[in-house]
Amino acid sequence: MEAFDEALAALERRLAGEEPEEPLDPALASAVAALGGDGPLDLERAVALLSVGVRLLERRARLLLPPEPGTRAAPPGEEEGAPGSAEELAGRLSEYRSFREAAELLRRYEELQAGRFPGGGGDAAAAGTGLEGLTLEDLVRAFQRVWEQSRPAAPQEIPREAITVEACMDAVLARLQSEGEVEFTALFEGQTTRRQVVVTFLALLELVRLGRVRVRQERAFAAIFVSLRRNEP
Amino acid sequence: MRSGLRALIEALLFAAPEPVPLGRLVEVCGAAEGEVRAALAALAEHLAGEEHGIELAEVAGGYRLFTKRRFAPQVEALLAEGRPRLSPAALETLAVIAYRQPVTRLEVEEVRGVQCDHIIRQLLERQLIRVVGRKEAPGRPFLYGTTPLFLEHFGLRDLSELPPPERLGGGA
Amino acid sequence: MRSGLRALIEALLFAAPEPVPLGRLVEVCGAAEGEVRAALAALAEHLAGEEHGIELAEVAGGYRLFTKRRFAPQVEALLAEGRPRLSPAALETLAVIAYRQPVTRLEVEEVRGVQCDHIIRQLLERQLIRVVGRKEAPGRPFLYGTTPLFLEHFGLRDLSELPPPERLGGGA
Repeated sequence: MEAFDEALAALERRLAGEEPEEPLDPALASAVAALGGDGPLDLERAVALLSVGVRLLERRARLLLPPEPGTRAAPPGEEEGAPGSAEELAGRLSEYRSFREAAELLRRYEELQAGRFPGGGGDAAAAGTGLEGLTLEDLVRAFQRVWEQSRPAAPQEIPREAITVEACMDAVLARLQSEGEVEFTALFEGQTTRRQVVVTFLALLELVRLGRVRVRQERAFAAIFVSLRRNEP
Repeated sequence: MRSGLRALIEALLFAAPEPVPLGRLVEVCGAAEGEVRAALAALAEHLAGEEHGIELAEVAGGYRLFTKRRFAPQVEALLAEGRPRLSPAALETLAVIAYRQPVTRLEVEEVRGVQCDHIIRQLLERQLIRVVGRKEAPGRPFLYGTTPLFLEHFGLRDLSELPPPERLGGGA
Repeated sequence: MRSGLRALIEALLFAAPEPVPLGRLVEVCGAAEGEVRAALAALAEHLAGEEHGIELAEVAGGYRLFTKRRFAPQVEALLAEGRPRLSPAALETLAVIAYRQPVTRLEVEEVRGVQCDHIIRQLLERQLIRVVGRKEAPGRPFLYGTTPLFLEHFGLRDLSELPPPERLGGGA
Protein backbone atom coordinates (compact mmCIF):
# COMPACT_ATOMS: atom_id res chain seq x y z
CA MET A 1 0.00 0.00 0.00
CA GLU A 2 3.06 2.23 0.26
CA ALA A 3 3.00 2.68 -3.51
CA PHE A 4 -0.62 3.69 -3.37
CA ASP A 5 -0.08 6.21 -0.59
CA GLU A 6 2.77 7.76 -2.54
CA ALA A 7 0.65 7.95 -5.68
CA LEU A 8 -2.21 9.53 -3.77
CA ALA A 9 0.09 12.06 -2.12
CA ALA A 10 1.42 13.02 -5.54
CA LEU A 11 -2.10 13.55 -6.82
CA GLU A 12 -2.92 15.68 -3.82
CA ARG A 13 0.17 17.82 -4.31
CA ARG A 14 -0.94 18.33 -7.86
CA LEU A 15 -4.40 19.32 -6.75
CA ALA A 16 -2.89 21.84 -4.36
CA GLY A 17 -0.88 23.29 -7.23
CA GLU A 18 2.42 22.26 -5.69
CA GLU A 19 3.29 20.27 -8.76
CA PRO A 20 2.86 21.32 -12.37
CA GLU A 21 -0.14 19.93 -14.18
CA GLU A 22 0.81 16.92 -16.24
CA PRO A 23 -1.12 14.40 -18.24
CA LEU A 24 -3.59 13.11 -15.72
CA ASP A 25 -4.20 9.60 -16.91
CA PRO A 26 -0.81 8.05 -16.04
CA ALA A 27 -0.88 9.47 -12.51
CA LEU A 28 -4.41 8.27 -11.88
CA ALA A 29 -3.70 4.99 -13.58
CA SER A 30 -0.72 4.30 -11.34
CA ALA A 31 -2.77 5.09 -8.25
CA VAL A 32 -5.56 2.79 -9.43
CA ALA A 33 -3.00 0.11 -10.25
CA ALA A 34 -1.44 0.41 -6.80
CA LEU A 35 -4.90 0.19 -5.28
CA GLY A 36 -5.55 -3.05 -7.10
CA GLY A 37 -2.37 -4.64 -5.67
CA ASP A 38 -2.15 -7.63 -3.36
CA GLY A 39 -4.29 -8.02 -0.29
CA PRO A 40 -7.89 -7.00 0.25
CA LEU A 41 -9.11 -3.79 -1.31
CA ASP A 42 -8.91 -0.89 1.11
CA LEU A 43 -12.22 0.88 0.69
CA GLU A 44 -11.14 3.91 2.65
CA ARG A 45 -8.20 4.46 0.38
CA ALA A 46 -10.48 3.94 -2.58
CA VAL A 47 -12.74 6.70 -1.27
CA ALA A 48 -9.77 9.01 -0.83
CA LEU A 49 -8.64 8.33 -4.38
CA LEU A 50 -12.10 8.90 -5.80
CA SER A 51 -12.34 12.17 -3.95
CA VAL A 52 -9.02 13.47 -5.26
CA GLY A 53 -9.61 12.00 -8.71
CA VAL A 54 -13.02 13.60 -9.08
CA ARG A 55 -11.73 17.04 -8.16
CA LEU A 56 -8.78 16.76 -10.52
CA LEU A 57 -11.01 15.58 -13.34
CA GLU A 58 -13.51 18.35 -12.74
CA ARG A 59 -10.81 20.96 -12.78
CA ARG A 60 -9.32 19.46 -15.92
CA ALA A 61 -12.75 19.43 -17.56
CA ARG A 62 -13.23 23.12 -16.76
CA LEU A 63 -9.86 23.95 -18.25
CA LEU A 64 -10.70 22.09 -21.41
CA LEU A 65 -13.84 24.12 -22.08
CA PRO A 66 -13.54 26.68 -24.90
CA PRO A 67 -12.21 30.01 -23.66
CA GLU A 68 -14.86 32.47 -22.57
CA PRO A 69 -15.55 35.34 -24.96
CA GLY A 70 -12.93 38.03 -24.59
CA THR A 71 -10.12 35.68 -23.60
CA ARG A 72 -7.65 34.67 -26.22
CA ALA A 73 -6.29 31.22 -26.85
CA ALA A 74 -2.53 31.01 -27.06
CA PRO A 75 -1.47 31.06 -30.70
CA PRO A 76 -0.20 27.69 -31.88
CA GLY A 77 3.43 27.15 -31.14
CA GLU A 78 3.61 29.85 -28.48
CA GLU A 79 4.84 28.24 -25.33
CA GLU A 80 4.40 31.19 -22.98
CA GLY A 81 1.91 31.26 -20.16
CA ALA A 82 2.13 29.36 -16.92
CA PRO A 83 2.30 25.64 -17.43
CA GLY A 84 -1.17 24.21 -17.08
CA SER A 85 -2.83 27.56 -17.74
CA ALA A 86 -6.22 27.52 -19.42
CA GLU A 87 -4.78 29.15 -22.55
CA GLU A 88 -2.08 26.60 -22.92
CA LEU A 89 -4.46 23.75 -22.32
CA ALA A 90 -6.89 25.13 -24.90
CA GLY A 91 -4.03 25.33 -27.40
CA ARG A 92 -2.99 21.81 -26.58
CA LEU A 93 -6.53 20.60 -26.99
CA SER A 94 -6.91 22.11 -30.44
CA GLU A 95 -3.54 20.71 -31.42
CA TYR A 96 -4.63 17.32 -30.17
CA ARG A 97 -7.85 17.57 -32.21
CA SER A 98 -5.82 18.24 -35.34
CA PHE A 99 -3.87 15.08 -34.76
CA ARG A 100 -7.07 13.17 -34.16
CA GLU A 101 -8.18 14.34 -37.60
CA ALA A 102 -4.85 13.31 -39.07
CA ALA A 103 -5.28 9.89 -37.47
CA GLU A 104 -8.73 9.61 -39.07
CA LEU A 105 -7.22 10.38 -42.42
CA LEU A 106 -4.52 7.76 -41.91
CA ARG A 107 -7.30 5.31 -41.09
CA ARG A 108 -8.87 5.97 -44.49
CA TYR A 109 -5.55 5.48 -46.25
CA GLU A 110 -5.04 2.31 -44.26
CA GLU A 111 -8.44 0.99 -45.31
CA LEU A 112 -7.64 1.60 -48.96
CA GLN A 113 -4.25 0.00 -48.73
CA ALA A 114 -5.45 -2.96 -46.66
CA GLY A 115 -7.49 -4.10 -49.65
CA ARG A 116 -4.31 -4.70 -51.62
CA PHE A 117 -2.08 -7.62 -50.80
CA PRO A 118 1.60 -7.84 -51.65
CA GLY A 119 3.00 -11.04 -53.09
CA GLY A 120 3.19 -14.02 -50.75
CA GLY A 121 6.90 -14.41 -51.33
CA GLY A 122 7.81 -15.83 -54.70
CA ASP A 123 10.96 -17.84 -55.11
CA ALA A 124 13.18 -15.79 -52.89
CA ALA A 125 15.65 -18.49 -51.92
CA ALA A 126 18.44 -16.62 -53.60
CA ALA A 127 18.77 -13.97 -51.00
CA GLY A 128 20.44 -15.18 -47.84
CA THR A 129 18.49 -15.80 -44.67
CA GLY A 130 19.55 -12.94 -42.45
CA LEU A 131 20.76 -15.51 -39.91
CA GLU A 132 24.39 -14.94 -40.78
CA GLY A 133 26.42 -14.73 -37.60
CA LEU A 134 23.59 -15.85 -35.34
CA THR A 135 24.16 -19.00 -33.29
CA LEU A 136 21.88 -21.58 -31.75
CA GLU A 137 22.60 -19.95 -28.42
CA ASP A 138 21.24 -16.64 -29.74
CA LEU A 139 18.07 -18.44 -30.78
CA VAL A 140 17.65 -20.12 -27.40
CA ARG A 141 18.25 -16.84 -25.60
CA ALA A 142 15.67 -15.14 -27.78
CA PHE A 143 13.11 -17.76 -26.82
CA GLN A 144 14.01 -17.46 -23.16
CA ARG A 145 13.63 -13.70 -23.35
CA VAL A 146 10.23 -13.74 -25.00
CA TRP A 147 9.02 -16.59 -22.83
CA GLU A 148 9.93 -14.80 -19.64
CA GLN A 149 8.37 -11.59 -20.86
CA SER A 150 5.19 -13.38 -21.77
CA ARG A 151 4.66 -14.65 -18.24
CA PRO A 152 4.30 -11.42 -16.30
CA ALA A 153 2.11 -10.25 -19.16
CA ALA A 154 -0.30 -13.11 -18.70
CA PRO A 155 -2.06 -11.89 -15.53
CA GLN A 156 -2.61 -8.55 -17.26
CA GLU A 157 -4.88 -10.28 -19.71
CA ILE A 158 -8.48 -9.59 -18.93
CA PRO A 159 -9.77 -12.51 -16.92
CA ARG A 160 -12.73 -14.31 -18.34
CA GLU A 161 -14.97 -12.73 -15.76
CA ALA A 162 -18.08 -11.44 -17.48
CA ILE A 163 -17.74 -7.92 -16.17
CA THR A 164 -16.74 -4.86 -18.14
CA VAL A 165 -16.47 -1.21 -17.33
CA GLU A 166 -19.25 -0.48 -19.84
CA ALA A 167 -21.63 -2.98 -18.28
CA CYS A 168 -20.80 -1.64 -14.87
CA MET A 169 -21.43 1.94 -15.99
CA ASP A 170 -24.89 0.88 -17.15
CA ALA A 171 -25.57 -0.84 -13.84
CA VAL A 172 -24.51 2.20 -11.83
CA LEU A 173 -26.66 4.52 -13.97
CA ALA A 174 -29.66 2.22 -13.60
CA ARG A 175 -29.27 2.15 -9.85
CA LEU A 176 -28.91 5.92 -9.57
CA GLN A 177 -31.96 6.31 -11.76
CA SER A 178 -34.10 4.20 -9.46
CA GLU A 179 -32.65 5.27 -6.12
CA GLY A 180 -31.60 8.89 -6.65
CA GLU A 181 -28.55 9.73 -4.57
CA VAL A 182 -26.58 6.75 -3.36
CA GLU A 183 -23.71 6.62 -0.93
CA PHE A 184 -20.49 5.75 -2.67
CA THR A 185 -19.69 2.69 -0.55
CA ALA A 186 -23.17 1.30 -1.17
CA LEU A 187 -22.30 0.92 -4.83
CA PHE A 188 -19.76 -1.74 -3.83
CA GLU A 189 -22.06 -3.81 -1.65
CA GLY A 190 -22.23 -7.47 -2.51
CA GLN A 191 -19.13 -7.36 -4.65
CA THR A 192 -16.89 -10.25 -3.84
CA THR A 193 -13.83 -9.96 -6.06
CA ARG A 194 -11.26 -7.25 -6.20
CA ARG A 195 -11.83 -7.07 -9.91
CA GLN A 196 -15.51 -6.26 -9.46
CA VAL A 197 -14.61 -3.48 -7.08
CA VAL A 198 -11.92 -2.03 -9.31
CA VAL A 199 -14.17 -2.19 -12.36
CA THR A 200 -16.99 -0.45 -10.50
CA PHE A 201 -14.53 2.18 -9.41
CA LEU A 202 -13.29 2.71 -12.97
CA ALA A 203 -16.89 2.88 -14.18
CA LEU A 204 -17.56 5.65 -11.68
CA LEU A 205 -14.49 7.58 -12.74
CA GLU A 206 -15.56 7.27 -16.35
CA LEU A 207 -19.09 8.44 -15.57
CA VAL A 208 -17.67 11.45 -13.77
CA ARG A 209 -15.39 12.18 -16.67
CA LEU A 210 -18.30 11.99 -19.08
CA GLY A 211 -20.32 14.31 -16.88
CA ARG A 212 -23.04 11.71 -16.38
CA VAL A 213 -22.90 11.63 -12.59
CA ARG A 214 -22.31 14.15 -9.88
CA VAL A 215 -20.22 13.39 -6.81
CA ARG A 216 -20.83 15.26 -3.58
CA GLN A 217 -18.66 15.30 -0.49
CA GLU A 218 -19.05 17.78 2.37
CA ARG A 219 -15.40 17.74 3.36
CA ALA A 220 -12.31 15.65 2.71
CA PHE A 221 -12.69 12.03 3.90
CA ALA A 222 -16.40 12.49 4.72
CA ALA A 223 -18.96 10.22 3.08
CA ILE A 224 -19.30 10.62 -0.67
CA PHE A 225 -22.68 10.64 -2.41
CA VAL A 226 -23.20 9.91 -6.06
CA SER A 227 -26.18 11.02 -8.13
CA LEU A 228 -27.17 11.47 -11.75
CA ARG A 229 -26.24 14.77 -13.29
CA ARG A 230 -29.33 16.28 -14.90
CA ASN A 231 -28.76 18.06 -18.16
CA GLU A 232 -29.12 21.77 -17.62
CA PRO A 233 -31.88 23.12 -19.86
CA MET B 1 -16.91 -13.52 -66.31
CA ARG B 2 -14.26 -15.87 -67.62
CA SER B 3 -11.63 -13.10 -67.64
CA GLY B 4 -12.86 -12.01 -64.19
CA LEU B 5 -12.24 -15.48 -62.84
CA ARG B 6 -8.80 -15.58 -64.41
CA ALA B 7 -7.94 -12.24 -62.78
CA LEU B 8 -9.23 -13.45 -59.42
CA ILE B 9 -7.12 -16.60 -59.62
CA GLU B 10 -4.09 -14.55 -60.51
CA ALA B 11 -4.66 -12.36 -57.44
CA LEU B 12 -5.08 -15.41 -55.19
CA LEU B 13 -1.98 -17.20 -56.42
CA PHE B 14 0.02 -13.99 -56.23
CA ALA B 15 -0.86 -13.40 -52.57
CA ALA B 16 -0.60 -17.01 -51.36
CA PRO B 17 2.58 -17.97 -49.51
CA GLU B 18 2.38 -21.57 -50.74
CA PRO B 19 0.92 -23.58 -53.62
CA VAL B 20 -2.88 -23.48 -53.61
CA PRO B 21 -4.71 -26.77 -54.22
CA LEU B 22 -7.39 -26.84 -56.91
CA GLY B 23 -10.09 -27.63 -54.36
CA ARG B 24 -9.21 -24.57 -52.32
CA LEU B 25 -9.38 -22.36 -55.42
CA VAL B 26 -12.81 -23.78 -56.29
CA GLU B 27 -13.95 -23.07 -52.74
CA VAL B 28 -12.68 -19.50 -52.55
CA CYS B 29 -13.73 -18.52 -56.07
CA GLY B 30 -17.16 -20.00 -55.67
CA ALA B 31 -17.01 -21.33 -59.24
CA ALA B 32 -17.39 -24.78 -60.77
CA GLU B 33 -14.27 -26.91 -60.94
CA GLY B 34 -14.44 -26.95 -64.74
CA GLU B 35 -14.52 -23.17 -64.87
CA VAL B 36 -11.58 -22.88 -62.48
CA ARG B 37 -9.58 -25.38 -64.54
CA ALA B 38 -10.35 -23.46 -67.70
CA ALA B 39 -9.37 -20.15 -66.08
CA LEU B 40 -6.11 -21.70 -64.82
CA ALA B 41 -5.32 -22.89 -68.32
CA ALA B 42 -6.08 -19.47 -69.77
CA LEU B 43 -3.91 -17.79 -67.14
CA ALA B 44 -1.04 -20.20 -67.78
CA GLU B 45 -1.24 -19.57 -71.50
CA HIS B 46 -1.38 -15.81 -71.10
CA LEU B 47 1.55 -15.66 -68.67
CA ALA B 48 3.60 -17.91 -70.96
CA GLY B 49 3.74 -15.03 -73.45
CA GLU B 50 7.04 -13.23 -73.99
CA GLU B 51 5.76 -10.04 -72.41
CA HIS B 52 5.34 -11.66 -68.97
CA GLY B 53 8.04 -12.36 -66.41
CA ILE B 54 6.11 -14.80 -64.26
CA GLU B 55 4.55 -18.14 -65.04
CA LEU B 56 2.01 -20.51 -63.60
CA ALA B 57 3.20 -23.94 -62.53
CA GLU B 58 1.53 -26.93 -61.00
CA VAL B 59 3.71 -28.25 -58.21
CA ALA B 60 3.22 -30.65 -55.35
CA GLY B 61 0.30 -29.31 -53.42
CA GLY B 62 -1.28 -27.12 -56.06
CA TYR B 63 -0.75 -24.12 -58.28
CA ARG B 64 1.81 -21.42 -57.80
CA LEU B 65 3.32 -18.45 -59.63
CA PHE B 66 7.09 -18.34 -60.21
CA THR B 67 9.44 -15.96 -61.92
CA LYS B 68 10.58 -17.30 -65.26
CA ARG B 69 13.90 -19.10 -65.15
CA ARG B 70 15.58 -16.88 -67.66
CA PHE B 71 15.35 -13.95 -65.25
CA ALA B 72 17.03 -15.84 -62.41
CA PRO B 73 20.35 -13.95 -62.59
CA GLN B 74 18.70 -10.54 -62.26
CA VAL B 75 16.28 -11.73 -59.58
CA GLU B 76 19.19 -13.09 -57.57
CA ALA B 77 21.12 -9.87 -58.05
CA LEU B 78 18.16 -7.87 -56.79
CA LEU B 79 17.54 -10.04 -53.75
CA ALA B 80 21.09 -10.83 -52.77
CA GLU B 81 21.98 -7.22 -52.21
CA GLY B 82 22.85 -6.99 -48.54
CA ARG B 83 19.80 -8.50 -46.93
CA PRO B 84 20.00 -7.21 -43.39
CA ARG B 85 20.46 -9.50 -40.43
CA LEU B 86 17.34 -10.59 -38.60
CA SER B 87 16.20 -8.04 -36.06
CA PRO B 88 15.89 -9.13 -32.41
CA ALA B 89 12.11 -9.12 -32.88
CA ALA B 90 12.39 -11.41 -35.90
CA LEU B 91 14.74 -13.75 -34.06
CA GLU B 92 12.31 -13.92 -31.15
CA THR B 93 9.45 -14.73 -33.49
CA LEU B 94 11.53 -17.41 -35.16
CA ALA B 95 12.40 -18.87 -31.74
CA VAL B 96 8.74 -19.01 -30.72
CA ILE B 97 7.83 -20.74 -33.99
CA ALA B 98 10.75 -23.17 -33.64
CA TYR B 99 9.76 -24.25 -30.14
CA ARG B 100 6.01 -24.12 -30.55
CA GLN B 101 5.53 -25.49 -34.05
CA PRO B 102 3.09 -26.06 -35.61
CA VAL B 103 1.76 -22.72 -34.50
CA THR B 104 -0.58 -20.02 -35.87
CA ARG B 105 0.20 -16.35 -36.21
CA LEU B 106 -2.27 -15.59 -33.44
CA GLU B 107 -0.57 -18.02 -31.07
CA VAL B 108 2.80 -16.45 -31.76
CA GLU B 109 1.32 -13.03 -31.10
CA GLU B 110 -0.13 -14.22 -27.82
CA VAL B 111 3.31 -15.22 -26.61
CA ARG B 112 5.08 -12.13 -27.90
CA GLY B 113 2.33 -9.69 -27.01
CA VAL B 114 2.67 -7.77 -30.28
CA GLN B 115 1.51 -8.18 -33.84
CA CYS B 116 3.81 -10.33 -35.91
CA ASP B 117 2.30 -10.35 -39.40
CA HIS B 118 5.11 -8.40 -40.98
CA ILE B 119 7.82 -10.43 -39.32
CA ILE B 120 6.17 -13.72 -40.24
CA ARG B 121 6.05 -12.57 -43.85
CA GLN B 122 9.74 -11.74 -43.64
CA LEU B 123 10.59 -15.15 -42.22
CA LEU B 124 8.54 -16.81 -44.95
CA GLU B 125 10.35 -14.79 -47.58
CA ARG B 126 13.67 -15.83 -46.14
CA GLN B 127 12.50 -19.42 -46.14
CA LEU B 128 13.25 -19.88 -42.46
CA ILE B 129 9.65 -20.85 -41.79
CA ARG B 130 6.94 -22.33 -43.97
CA VAL B 131 3.29 -23.13 -43.90
CA VAL B 132 2.96 -26.68 -42.60
CA GLY B 133 -0.82 -26.95 -42.56
CA ARG B 134 -3.98 -25.32 -41.38
CA LYS B 135 -5.48 -25.33 -37.94
CA GLU B 136 -8.95 -26.83 -37.64
CA ALA B 137 -10.33 -23.67 -36.10
CA PRO B 138 -12.54 -20.85 -37.36
CA GLY B 139 -10.98 -19.34 -40.47
CA ARG B 140 -8.65 -22.36 -40.78
CA PRO B 141 -5.54 -20.22 -40.14
CA PHE B 142 -2.13 -21.29 -41.41
CA LEU B 143 0.13 -23.28 -39.13
CA TYR B 144 3.79 -22.35 -39.34
CA GLY B 145 6.88 -24.44 -38.78
CA THR B 146 10.58 -24.20 -39.51
CA THR B 147 12.24 -25.23 -42.78
CA PRO B 148 15.20 -27.45 -43.65
CA LEU B 149 17.13 -24.24 -44.27
CA PHE B 150 16.54 -23.31 -40.62
CA LEU B 151 17.94 -26.64 -39.43
CA GLU B 152 20.84 -26.36 -41.79
CA HIS B 153 21.82 -22.94 -40.53
CA PHE B 154 21.93 -24.02 -36.91
CA GLY B 155 23.59 -27.31 -37.78
CA LEU B 156 20.71 -29.36 -36.44
CA ARG B 157 19.90 -32.78 -37.83
CA ASP B 158 16.29 -32.42 -36.81
CA LEU B 159 14.09 -30.50 -34.40
CA SER B 160 14.74 -32.93 -31.56
CA GLU B 161 18.22 -31.44 -31.40
CA LEU B 162 16.88 -28.07 -30.25
CA PRO B 163 17.84 -27.60 -26.58
CA PRO B 164 14.90 -28.97 -24.57
CA PRO B 165 12.51 -26.30 -23.36
CA GLU B 166 12.56 -27.51 -19.73
CA ARG B 167 16.03 -26.05 -19.49
CA LEU B 168 14.52 -22.71 -20.41
CA GLY B 169 13.59 -21.44 -16.97
CA GLY B 170 10.09 -22.56 -16.11
CA GLY B 171 9.37 -24.90 -19.01
CA ALA B 172 7.39 -24.19 -22.15
CA MET C 1 13.69 -5.79 -76.13
CA ARG C 2 11.04 -3.46 -74.86
CA SER C 3 8.65 -6.32 -74.02
CA GLY C 4 11.62 -8.25 -72.62
CA LEU C 5 12.38 -5.41 -70.26
CA ARG C 6 8.76 -5.23 -69.16
CA ALA C 7 8.79 -8.97 -68.43
CA LEU C 8 12.04 -8.68 -66.51
CA ILE C 9 10.66 -5.87 -64.38
CA GLU C 10 7.55 -7.89 -63.68
CA ALA C 11 9.71 -10.81 -62.53
CA LEU C 12 11.81 -8.55 -60.31
CA LEU C 13 8.84 -6.85 -58.67
CA PHE C 14 7.14 -10.22 -58.18
CA ALA C 15 10.15 -11.63 -56.34
CA ALA C 16 11.03 -8.56 -54.30
CA PRO C 17 9.84 -8.56 -50.69
CA GLU C 18 9.49 -4.79 -50.63
CA PRO C 19 9.05 -1.83 -53.00
CA VAL C 20 11.97 -1.49 -55.41
CA PRO C 21 13.27 2.03 -56.06
CA LEU C 22 13.65 3.12 -59.67
CA GLY C 23 17.42 3.44 -59.33
CA ARG C 24 17.72 -0.15 -58.19
CA LEU C 25 15.67 -1.36 -61.17
CA VAL C 26 17.85 0.62 -63.54
CA GLU C 27 20.93 -0.95 -61.96
CA VAL C 28 19.70 -4.54 -62.02
CA CYS C 29 18.15 -4.33 -65.50
CA GLY C 30 21.19 -2.67 -66.97
CA ALA C 31 18.94 -0.41 -69.03
CA ALA C 32 18.64 3.35 -69.37
CA GLU C 33 16.39 5.11 -66.89
CA GLY C 34 14.09 6.26 -69.70
CA GLU C 35 13.66 2.70 -70.91
CA VAL C 36 12.91 1.43 -67.42
CA ARG C 37 10.35 4.18 -66.90
CA ALA C 38 8.68 3.36 -70.20
CA ALA C 39 8.61 -0.35 -69.37
CA LEU C 40 7.10 0.42 -65.96
CA ALA C 41 4.40 2.51 -67.59
CA ALA C 42 3.67 -0.25 -70.10
CA LEU C 43 3.51 -2.84 -67.33
CA ALA C 44 1.17 -0.68 -65.25
CA GLU C 45 -1.12 -0.16 -68.21
CA HIS C 46 -1.17 -3.83 -69.13
CA LEU C 47 -1.90 -4.99 -65.58
CA ALA C 48 -4.65 -2.41 -65.22
CA GLY C 49 -6.66 -4.41 -67.77
CA GLU C 50 -9.72 -6.35 -66.62
CA GLU C 51 -8.06 -9.67 -67.25
CA HIS C 52 -5.39 -9.13 -64.58
CA GLY C 53 -5.78 -9.51 -60.85
CA ILE C 54 -2.66 -7.62 -59.80
CA GLU C 55 -1.57 -4.04 -60.32
CA LEU C 56 1.55 -1.95 -60.18
CA ALA C 57 1.72 0.76 -57.52
CA GLU C 58 4.27 3.34 -56.54
CA VAL C 59 4.66 3.31 -52.75
CA ALA C 60 7.32 4.18 -50.23
CA GLY C 61 9.71 5.49 -52.85
CA GLY C 62 9.56 2.41 -55.04
CA TYR C 63 7.45 0.13 -57.16
CA ARG C 64 5.53 -2.88 -55.94
CA LEU C 65 2.89 -5.29 -57.19
CA PHE C 66 -0.34 -5.69 -55.23
CA THR C 67 -3.55 -7.63 -55.70
CA LYS C 68 -6.37 -5.42 -56.92
CA ARG C 69 -8.67 -4.11 -54.22
CA ARG C 70 -11.77 -5.71 -55.65
CA PHE C 71 -10.39 -9.16 -54.89
CA ALA C 72 -9.72 -8.36 -51.23
CA PRO C 73 -12.59 -10.51 -49.87
CA GLN C 74 -11.44 -13.65 -51.66
CA VAL C 75 -7.76 -13.06 -50.89
CA GLU C 76 -8.62 -12.59 -47.22
CA ALA C 77 -10.66 -15.78 -47.31
CA LEU C 78 -7.77 -17.69 -48.85
CA LEU C 79 -5.20 -16.37 -46.39
CA ALA C 80 -7.67 -16.69 -43.50
CA GLU C 81 -6.48 -13.33 -42.29
CA GLY C 82 -7.07 -9.72 -43.15
CA ARG C 83 -4.27 -7.24 -43.03
CA PRO C 84 -4.29 -6.17 -39.40
CA ARG C 85 -5.42 -2.62 -38.77
CA LEU C 86 -3.83 -0.32 -36.21
CA SER C 87 -5.69 0.61 -33.04
CA PRO C 88 -7.00 4.19 -32.74
CA ALA C 89 -4.34 4.95 -30.12
CA ALA C 90 -1.59 3.61 -32.36
CA LEU C 91 -2.88 5.64 -35.30
CA GLU C 92 -2.96 8.81 -33.21
CA THR C 93 0.56 8.24 -31.97
CA LEU C 94 1.70 7.53 -35.48
CA ALA C 95 0.03 10.72 -36.76
CA VAL C 96 1.89 12.81 -34.19
CA ILE C 97 5.19 11.17 -35.06
CA ALA C 98 4.59 11.49 -38.81
CA TYR C 99 3.90 15.21 -38.64
CA ARG C 100 6.34 16.14 -35.92
CA GLN C 101 9.31 13.97 -36.81
CA PRO C 102 11.92 13.91 -35.51
CA VAL C 103 10.16 13.86 -32.16
CA THR C 104 10.80 12.45 -28.68
CA ARG C 105 8.46 10.22 -26.72
CA LEU C 106 7.86 13.02 -24.25
CA GLU C 107 6.83 15.39 -26.99
CA VAL C 108 4.38 12.81 -28.31
CA GLU C 109 2.99 12.34 -24.82
CA GLU C 110 2.56 16.07 -24.40
CA VAL C 111 0.31 16.15 -27.43
CA ARG C 112 -1.63 13.01 -26.58
CA GLY C 113 -1.85 13.60 -22.84
CA VAL C 114 -1.20 9.94 -22.06
CA GLN C 115 1.78 7.65 -21.76
CA CYS C 116 2.87 6.26 -25.09
CA ASP C 117 5.85 4.06 -24.28
CA HIS C 118 4.03 0.80 -24.91
CA ILE C 119 2.54 2.00 -28.19
CA ILE C 120 5.86 3.41 -29.34
CA ARG C 121 7.49 0.07 -28.63
CA GLN C 122 4.76 -1.63 -30.67
CA LEU C 123 5.21 0.77 -33.57
CA LEU C 124 8.96 0.18 -33.46
CA GLU C 125 8.42 -3.57 -33.57
CA ARG C 126 6.07 -3.27 -36.49
CA GLN C 127 8.76 -1.19 -38.16
CA LEU C 128 6.36 1.68 -38.77
CA ILE C 129 8.66 4.04 -36.87
CA ARG C 130 12.37 4.01 -36.10
CA VAL C 131 14.93 5.82 -33.99
CA VAL C 132 16.39 8.56 -36.15
CA GLY C 133 18.73 10.11 -33.61
CA ARG C 134 18.97 11.58 -30.14
CA LYS C 135 17.86 14.97 -28.97
CA GLU C 136 20.53 17.25 -27.55
CA ALA C 137 18.66 17.67 -24.29
CA PRO C 138 19.03 16.28 -20.78
CA GLY C 139 19.03 12.51 -20.93
CA ARG C 140 19.60 12.65 -24.70
CA PRO C 141 16.23 11.03 -25.46
CA PHE C 142 15.63 9.13 -28.68
CA LEU C 143 14.11 10.95 -31.61
CA TYR C 144 11.57 8.97 -33.63
CA GLY C 145 10.57 9.18 -37.28
CA THR C 146 8.57 7.08 -39.74
CA THR C 147 9.92 4.26 -41.92
CA PRO C 148 9.39 3.21 -45.54
CA LEU C 149 7.04 0.55 -44.18
CA PHE C 150 4.90 3.33 -42.73
CA LEU C 151 4.53 4.78 -46.22
CA GLU C 152 3.71 1.36 -47.58
CA HIS C 153 1.18 0.58 -44.89
CA PHE C 154 -0.79 3.67 -45.88
CA GLY C 155 -0.08 3.41 -49.60
CA LEU C 156 1.85 6.69 -49.69
CA ARG C 157 4.54 7.45 -52.23
CA ASP C 158 6.39 9.71 -49.80
CA LEU C 159 5.75 11.95 -46.80
CA SER C 160 4.69 14.83 -49.04
CA GLU C 161 1.49 12.89 -49.73
CA LEU C 162 0.35 13.51 -46.18
CA PRO C 163 -2.07 16.45 -46.03
CA PRO C 164 -0.25 19.75 -45.51
CA PRO C 165 0.94 20.37 -41.96
CA GLU C 166 -0.26 23.97 -41.78
CA ARG C 167 -3.65 22.64 -40.73
CA LEU C 168 -1.98 21.05 -37.74
CA GLY C 169 -1.51 24.03 -35.45
CA GLY C 170 1.84 24.41 -33.82
CA GLY C 171 3.85 24.14 -37.03
CA ALA C 172 5.43 20.81 -37.81
